[in-house]
Amino acid sequence: MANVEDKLTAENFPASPEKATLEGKNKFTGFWLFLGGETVLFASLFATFLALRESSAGGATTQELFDIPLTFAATMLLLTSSLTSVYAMYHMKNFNFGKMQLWMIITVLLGLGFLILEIYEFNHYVHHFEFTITSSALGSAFYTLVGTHGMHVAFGLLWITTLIVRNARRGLSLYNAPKYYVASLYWHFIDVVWVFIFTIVYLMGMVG
Amino acid sequence: MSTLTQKKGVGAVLWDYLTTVDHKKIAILYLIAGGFFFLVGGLEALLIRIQLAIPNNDFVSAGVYNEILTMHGTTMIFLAAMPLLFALMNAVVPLQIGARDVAFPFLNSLGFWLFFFGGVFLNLSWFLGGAPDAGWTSYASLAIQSEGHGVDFYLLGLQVSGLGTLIAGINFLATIINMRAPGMTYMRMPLFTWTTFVASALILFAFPALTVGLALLMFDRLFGTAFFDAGLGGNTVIYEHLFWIFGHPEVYILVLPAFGIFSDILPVFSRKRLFGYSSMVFATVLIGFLGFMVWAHHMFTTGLGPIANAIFAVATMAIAVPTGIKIFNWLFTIWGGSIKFTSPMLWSVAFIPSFVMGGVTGVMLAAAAADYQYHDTYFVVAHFHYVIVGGVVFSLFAGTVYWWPKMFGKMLNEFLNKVTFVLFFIGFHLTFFIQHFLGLWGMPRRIFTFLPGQGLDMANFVSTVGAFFMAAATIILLINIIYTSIKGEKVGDDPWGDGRTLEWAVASPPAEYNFKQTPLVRGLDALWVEKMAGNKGMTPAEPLGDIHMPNGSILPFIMSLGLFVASFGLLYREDYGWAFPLIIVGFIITFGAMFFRSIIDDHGYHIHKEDLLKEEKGGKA
Amino acid sequence: MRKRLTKWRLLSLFAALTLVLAGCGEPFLSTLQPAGEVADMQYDLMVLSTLIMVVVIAVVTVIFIYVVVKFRRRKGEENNIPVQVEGNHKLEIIWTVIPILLLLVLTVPVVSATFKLADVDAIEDKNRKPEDAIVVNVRANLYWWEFEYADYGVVTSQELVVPTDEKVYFNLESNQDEVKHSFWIPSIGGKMDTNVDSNIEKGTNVNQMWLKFDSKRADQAGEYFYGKCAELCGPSHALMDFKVKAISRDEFDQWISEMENSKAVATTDLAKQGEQLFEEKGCISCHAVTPMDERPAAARTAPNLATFGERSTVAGVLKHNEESIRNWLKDPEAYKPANKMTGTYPKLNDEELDALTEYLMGLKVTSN
Amino acid sequence: MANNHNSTNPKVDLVYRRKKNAEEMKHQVITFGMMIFLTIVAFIAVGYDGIGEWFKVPFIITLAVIQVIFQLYYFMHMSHKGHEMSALFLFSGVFVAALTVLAFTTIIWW
Ligand code: HEA
Ligand code: HEA
Ligand code: HEC
Ligand code: CUA
Ligand SMILES: [Cu+2]
Repeated sequence: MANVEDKLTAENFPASPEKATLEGKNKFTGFWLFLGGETVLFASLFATFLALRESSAGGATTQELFDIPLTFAATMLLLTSSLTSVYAMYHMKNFNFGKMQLWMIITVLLGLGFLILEIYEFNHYVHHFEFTITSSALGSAFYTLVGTHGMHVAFGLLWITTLIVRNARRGLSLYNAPKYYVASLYWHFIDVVWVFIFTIVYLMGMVG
Repeated sequence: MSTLTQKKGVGAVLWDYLTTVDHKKIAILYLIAGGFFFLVGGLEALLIRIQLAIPNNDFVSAGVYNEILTMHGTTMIFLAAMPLLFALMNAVVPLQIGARDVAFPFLNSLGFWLFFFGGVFLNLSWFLGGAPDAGWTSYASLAIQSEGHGVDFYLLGLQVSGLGTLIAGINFLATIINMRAPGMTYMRMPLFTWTTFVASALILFAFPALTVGLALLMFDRLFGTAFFDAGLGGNTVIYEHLFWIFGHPEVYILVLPAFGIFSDILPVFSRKRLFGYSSMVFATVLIGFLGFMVWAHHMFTTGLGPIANAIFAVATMAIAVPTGIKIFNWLFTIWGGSIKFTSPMLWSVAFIPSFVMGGVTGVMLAAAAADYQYHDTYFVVAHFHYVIVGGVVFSLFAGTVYWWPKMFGKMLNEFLNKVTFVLFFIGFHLTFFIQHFLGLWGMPRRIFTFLPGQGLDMANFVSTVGAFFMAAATIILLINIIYTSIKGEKVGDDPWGDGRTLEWAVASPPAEYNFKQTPLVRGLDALWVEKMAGNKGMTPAEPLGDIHMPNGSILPFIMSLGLFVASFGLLYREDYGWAFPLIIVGFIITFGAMFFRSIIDDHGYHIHKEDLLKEEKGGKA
Repeated sequence: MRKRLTKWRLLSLFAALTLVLAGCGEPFLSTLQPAGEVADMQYDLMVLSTLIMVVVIAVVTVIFIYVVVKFRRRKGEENNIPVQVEGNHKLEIIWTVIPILLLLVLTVPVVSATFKLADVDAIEDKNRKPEDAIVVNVRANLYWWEFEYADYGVVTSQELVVPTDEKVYFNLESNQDEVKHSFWIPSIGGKMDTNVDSNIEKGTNVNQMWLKFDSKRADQAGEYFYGKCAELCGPSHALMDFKVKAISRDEFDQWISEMENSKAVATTDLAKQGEQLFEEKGCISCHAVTPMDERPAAARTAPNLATFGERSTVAGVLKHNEESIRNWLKDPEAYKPANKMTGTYPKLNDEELDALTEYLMGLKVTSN
Repeated sequence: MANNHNSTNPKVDLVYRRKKNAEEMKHQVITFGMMIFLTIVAFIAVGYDGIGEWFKVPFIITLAVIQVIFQLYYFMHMSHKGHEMSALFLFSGVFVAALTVLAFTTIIWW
C-alpha cells in the first residue's frame, strides 16, 4: 500500500492516483455506485416531468416559456466546464498541481455562470409568465427537475471550491487526489444530466 | 486508542458508542434500535388485533386505528426489519469476507444515525399531535387531505432515515467489491454476503424513487406544489408508481438477506455444503433483477388497462422460478445431511414451508384478473405476513440467535430459544392462516372495525389469539437476553462447532481489527476447507504488521442531529415563528459538520505490531 | 337469563364454526360464493391457481417431512461428516422447468380473463340505446356512494339497483378534491378504483368495468348483495358500505319509470312538519329528495334521499329504523367519524327529530 | 500497489506516461468538439421549421444519448479498465431509469 506520507514526485506519482490507496479505491467505487443511484433519482424526476409536461392548467406552456438562445448559452457554459475539469484531471495525472488548480477554478467560474443564467431564467419565468412552482403541475415538475439539477450544480461549486481552497497550500497528495477525481466525476455527471434536461425539457418542450 | 476492553464508566461507554465507526459496534447499535422499534411495531400490531378481536369494537377510535395501522407497517418495514438485517450484515459480512473493516467506516456510522434520528422523528408524532394515518403506502390523495402534521412526520422521518439506508447500502457494496481477502473470489462468497450485496444494490436503485416520491408529496403538502393536485393538472397515479417502483424492490431488500441467513445456517447444522451454490447465486441476482419489473402488480385495480396488467402479471409470476430454485436447493442441502436441531436450525427449517405458503399466495395475487378480488383485502395481509414474518422475521430470529455468540461472546439459552420458537411458530400460523379466508370472505384491509352478521367474527377472534402467542414468544426472548447477559458463559471462536465461514475463525466477540493477519481463502466455506484439511485455523495471507484503523468521530451523530432539527423546522414552518430559523440552524449544523469533515484530515491511526504481539501473549487465554 | 345467553352464544359459535368449515363465508359478501359471470371467472382462476399451489405445497411438504425426519443426527452420529454434494444439474433443471410449466398453465387463462374483464366497448358505442346496455355512473364520496343512471336522469344513493342476467356497465368517478376509493361487490366481481379527478362529464381518467348479476343466485343470496369501499379513504373507510339489489329486467324497467315519475310527498302532519324542517334546517341544500336531481354531479354533496324510506340501512351501516335515524341526525359523528354531514346544520331538538324522522321514513318511490 | 509502472527507469516511464496523457487529452478535446457539434445540431433541428415534427423528438434524443456516451466513456474514463463495476452499476441504474421513464410515458393514466 502506498504510504500517504511518502514524498511524492512526478516520477513516483502513480498513473491512477485516484485509486492508488485503498481509501482512494473505495472512494472511487463508492462514488460510482452513488452515481448509479443518482441516475434513478433523476430518472424519477424526468419521468414525472414527462408525465406532466402538458399539464399547464391554463397557465404558460413550455412552448410559450422557453427560449433557444438562453438555453443554448447555458448549455455551452456547462459543456465547456466539463472539458475544463477534464483538463484539471489531465494535469493531476501529470502531477502538475498548479495547473490542476487553475483549471478547477475555471470550471467553477463556468459553473457559476451557468447558475447565474439559471437564476435569471427562473426569475424571468416567475415575473413575466407568472409561471411558478405552484401555478400548475407543469410548473411543479419543471422547477423540481431543473431546480434539483441546479442544486447539484450549486453543491458541486461549493464542494470544488472547498477543495481548491483547502488544498491550495498543501499540494497534491494521494490523500486528496481521489477527492479531486471524484469531484470531477460528479461534475461530469451533472453535465450528463443537463444534456438530458436541455434535450427533454427544453428542446422537446419547444417542439411541443 | 481503546484496544483493550477495560471497565469503563457509563459516560465513556456512551461516548464510545456515539462516536464509534467500528462495524461491530454499529451492528450492536442497529440491533438495539431495530429491536426497540420491533417491539413498538409489535405493540401496535397487538393493538390492531385487539381492536379487531370482536365486531364493532371501540377499543380505539377510527382515526387512531388508522394511525396505529400506518405506524405499524412503517415501523416494521423501515425501522425494524431493515435495521435488524443491517445489524446482522454489519456484524457478519466484513468478517465473512475476511476484511478488517468496511469501506466507509465514517459513512457507516452516519447511516446508522440518520436512520435512528429519522425513526425517532417519525415516532415523536405520537406525542406531537398525532401520527400519520394514510397507510404505510401514504397514497397521494389521502395523504394530501390528511389533516394535522402526521403525514409530514412520515415524509420527513422517512426521508432522513431513507438517506441513512442508502448510505448503508453503498457502504456494503463498496465493502464487498473492494475489501475481500485474498482468494475470496465472488464465487466463494458466503450466501449471506451475496444476498447483502444484491440487496444493497436494490437499495441503491430503489430508494431514490422513494426519495423522489416522498419529496414530491412533501412539496405538495408543505409548499403547495401541484404534482398531485388534479385541479392544476397533477396526477395522483404518479405517486403510486413512484412508491411501488421503490416498494416492490423493498420487499426483496428484506427477503434476500433473509434467504442469505438461512443459506448460511442450513449447511452448518446439516454439516453439508450448500446444494447448488452457483444456482443460488444466480437465483439471487435474478430475483433482484426481476424485482424491478413488476411493481405495477400492486396497482392492478388502479385502471392501467389490460395490456399493462397482463404484462406485469406475467413478469411477476416469473419470480416464482428463481425462488423455487432456492427452495429446492435448501431442501437438498439438508437431504443427506446430519441435521442438528439447534434453535437457529429450527427457525430455518420452519421457514421453508412457511415461506412457500406465502410465496404461492403471491403468485395467486399476481393473477391480475383474480387480484381484482384479492386486492386490498385480508388475503393480501395474509400473503405478506406469511412472507415477511415467515421469511424475514424468522430469519431475524435465526440470525440473531446464531450470531449472538459471535457478537456478544455468550450463547443464548437454548431451552428458552426453543420455547420462543414453538410459541411464535404456533402464533404465527394461527394469526395469519385464517386471514386468507377473511379476505376471500369479503373483509377489506385497513378497516378499523367490522359489523356483526357478515361471517367474519370467529376468524378475526382466532387471529387475535394468535398474535398473543407471538407476543409471549417475544417476551421470552427478552427474558432470555437479560438472563444471558447476566448469567451466560463465555464461548470460544466457533461455539456451534460446525462453523464453515470466516466469521467463526476469529474470537467471539472479534477484536476491533477483526483479523490480526488477513486470511488466505482457499475455497467456498473457507473455514470448513481448513478444518477438513486438518488445519486449526485460517492460513494468513500476509505477515503480521501494523494495522491501520479509522478514528472514531462524533460528526455523524451531529450531522444527523442537524437534519433532525431542520425537519422540525420544516414541519412547523407555517405554525410558529421559531420554525423557520430552526430550518436554518439545522442545516448549518449538518453542513457545518460536513464542512469540518472535509477540511479536517483524518488519517486514522495504527495499531502497532508490537502491541499485537503483546496482546497475543498477555491479553487472551 | 344467563343460561339462555350462553346457549345462544354456543349456538352462534357453532354456526360460525360450520361456516368456517364450509369455508365459503356469507353468500351476499363472499368471493367464494360467486353470483355472476365476473365473479365466476375470477373464482375459476382462484380455484385453478389454488390447485396449482396445493400441488406445489404438497411437493415441498413431502420432501420437507422426509428430509427432516430421515436425516436427523442420531445418537452415535456426532462425528459423521456427510458427503459434500455440490449440486446436481438434472435435478436443478427439473425444478426450473416444472414451475415454468405450471406457471404457463396459469398465465394463459389469467391473460385471457384480464382482457375479457376490460371489455367495455359497449359504453363507448355511439349507437348505444339506453335499453341495450345499462350504464351506471358510480360516484364515490367521503363515505357514501351515488349511483346515476344517466340515460334516464335518475340518481340514487347507497343502494345500487341493477337488472339481472345482463351485462351492467360502470363508470367510476371520484371528484378532484376527494380522495381515492374503490368500488367492490365481492360476490359479483372484483374491484376497481375511483381515482381522483376522474370526471365522467369531462371524460377524464374514468375507470370502467362491467358486472353481471345472476338471477338465481341473487335470489339465494337474499335481498341484497353487500358492496364495500376497498381503498383506505379516511377514518370511516370501514363504514363505507353500500347495498346492491339485483332484480329482473322487467322489475328494473318498472323501477326506473317509478323513479322517473316520483315526487316527494309528505302525507301525515308530522311528516309535513318534517318536510318544512328539512328546508328550514338547510338539509335540502345538500340532500335532494327526488331521483331526478338536476344539479351537476359536483354539486350533489350528499346522498339522494328519494328512496330513503325503503332503504335497508341508514348511512350505509346503521339498521334502518326510526331510532337509528334519530341517532344519526343527533350526532352523525358518533356513527361515522369524519363524515361530511357533521356540524353542517343547527342542533335538532326531540320534536324536530321526530318530525324529520317521520318525513324521511315516508320518502319512497315504489308503489307497494 | 502504488507503483503501477513496470519500467525500471522511472524517468523513461514518466516521459512515456506524459506522452500518453497528452494524447489522451487530445482525444478529449476532439470528443468535446463532437459534443458541441451534436448540441448545435440538436438546437438547430428544433429551431428550424422545415423538418418534420415527428422526426425531431427521436432525433434529438438520439443525439443526447450519443453525447452522453461520449461523456461517460471519455470524460469519465469509463473506457479505461478498472471500470467494470462502475459500468455494471451505472447501467443497472440506466436500466431502472429506462423502465421508469417508459412506464411514465405510456401507462400513467390519462
Ligand atoms: C418479504 C416480502 C415479500 C415477498 C418475498 C413477496 C413475494 C411475492 N409477492 Fe408480495 N407483497 C409483500 C411482500 C412480499 N411479497 C407486501 C408487503 C405486499 C403488500 C404491500 C401493501 O399493499 O401494503 C405484497 C403484495 C403483493 C401483491 C399485490 C397484492 C395486492 O395488493 O393486490 C402481489 C401481486 O402480484 C404480490 C406478489 C408476490 C409474488 C409473486 C412474490 C414472489 O416473490 C413469491 C415467490 C415464491 C414462491 C412462489 C414460493 C416458492 C416457489 C416454489 C416452491 C416453486 C414452485 C412455485 C410455483 C410454480 C408457483 N405481493
Ligand atoms: C416487517 C414487517 C411486518 C411485521 C413483522 C408485522 C408483524 C405483525 N403484523 Fe403487520 N403489517 C405490516 C408489516 C409487518 N407486520 C405492513 C407493511 C402492514 C400494512 C400496513 C398498511 O396497510 O399500511 C401490516 C398490517 C397488519 C395488519 C392489517 C391491518 C389492517 O389492514 O387493518 C394486521 C392485522 O392483523 C397486522 C398484524 C401483525 C401481527 C399480529 C404481527 C406480529 O407478527 C407481530 C409480533 C410481534 C409482537 C407481538 C411484539 C411483541 C411486543 C411486545 C410483547 C411488547 C413488549 C413491549 C415492551 C417490552 C416495551 N399487520
Ligand atoms: C353538508 C351537507 C349536508 C347537510 C346540510 C345535511 N346532510 Fe345529511 N348527509 C350529508 C352527507 C355527506 C351524508 C353521508 C354521510 C356518510 O354516509 O358518510 C349524509 C347522510 C344523511 C342521511 C343518511 C343517508 C343515507 O343514504 O342513508 C340522512 C338520513 C341525512 N343525511 C339527513 C339529513 C338531514 C335530516 C339534514 C338536515 C337536518 C341533513 N342531512 C343535513 C350531508 C349533509
Ligand atoms: Cu372509501 Cu374507503
Ligand atoms: Cu410487490
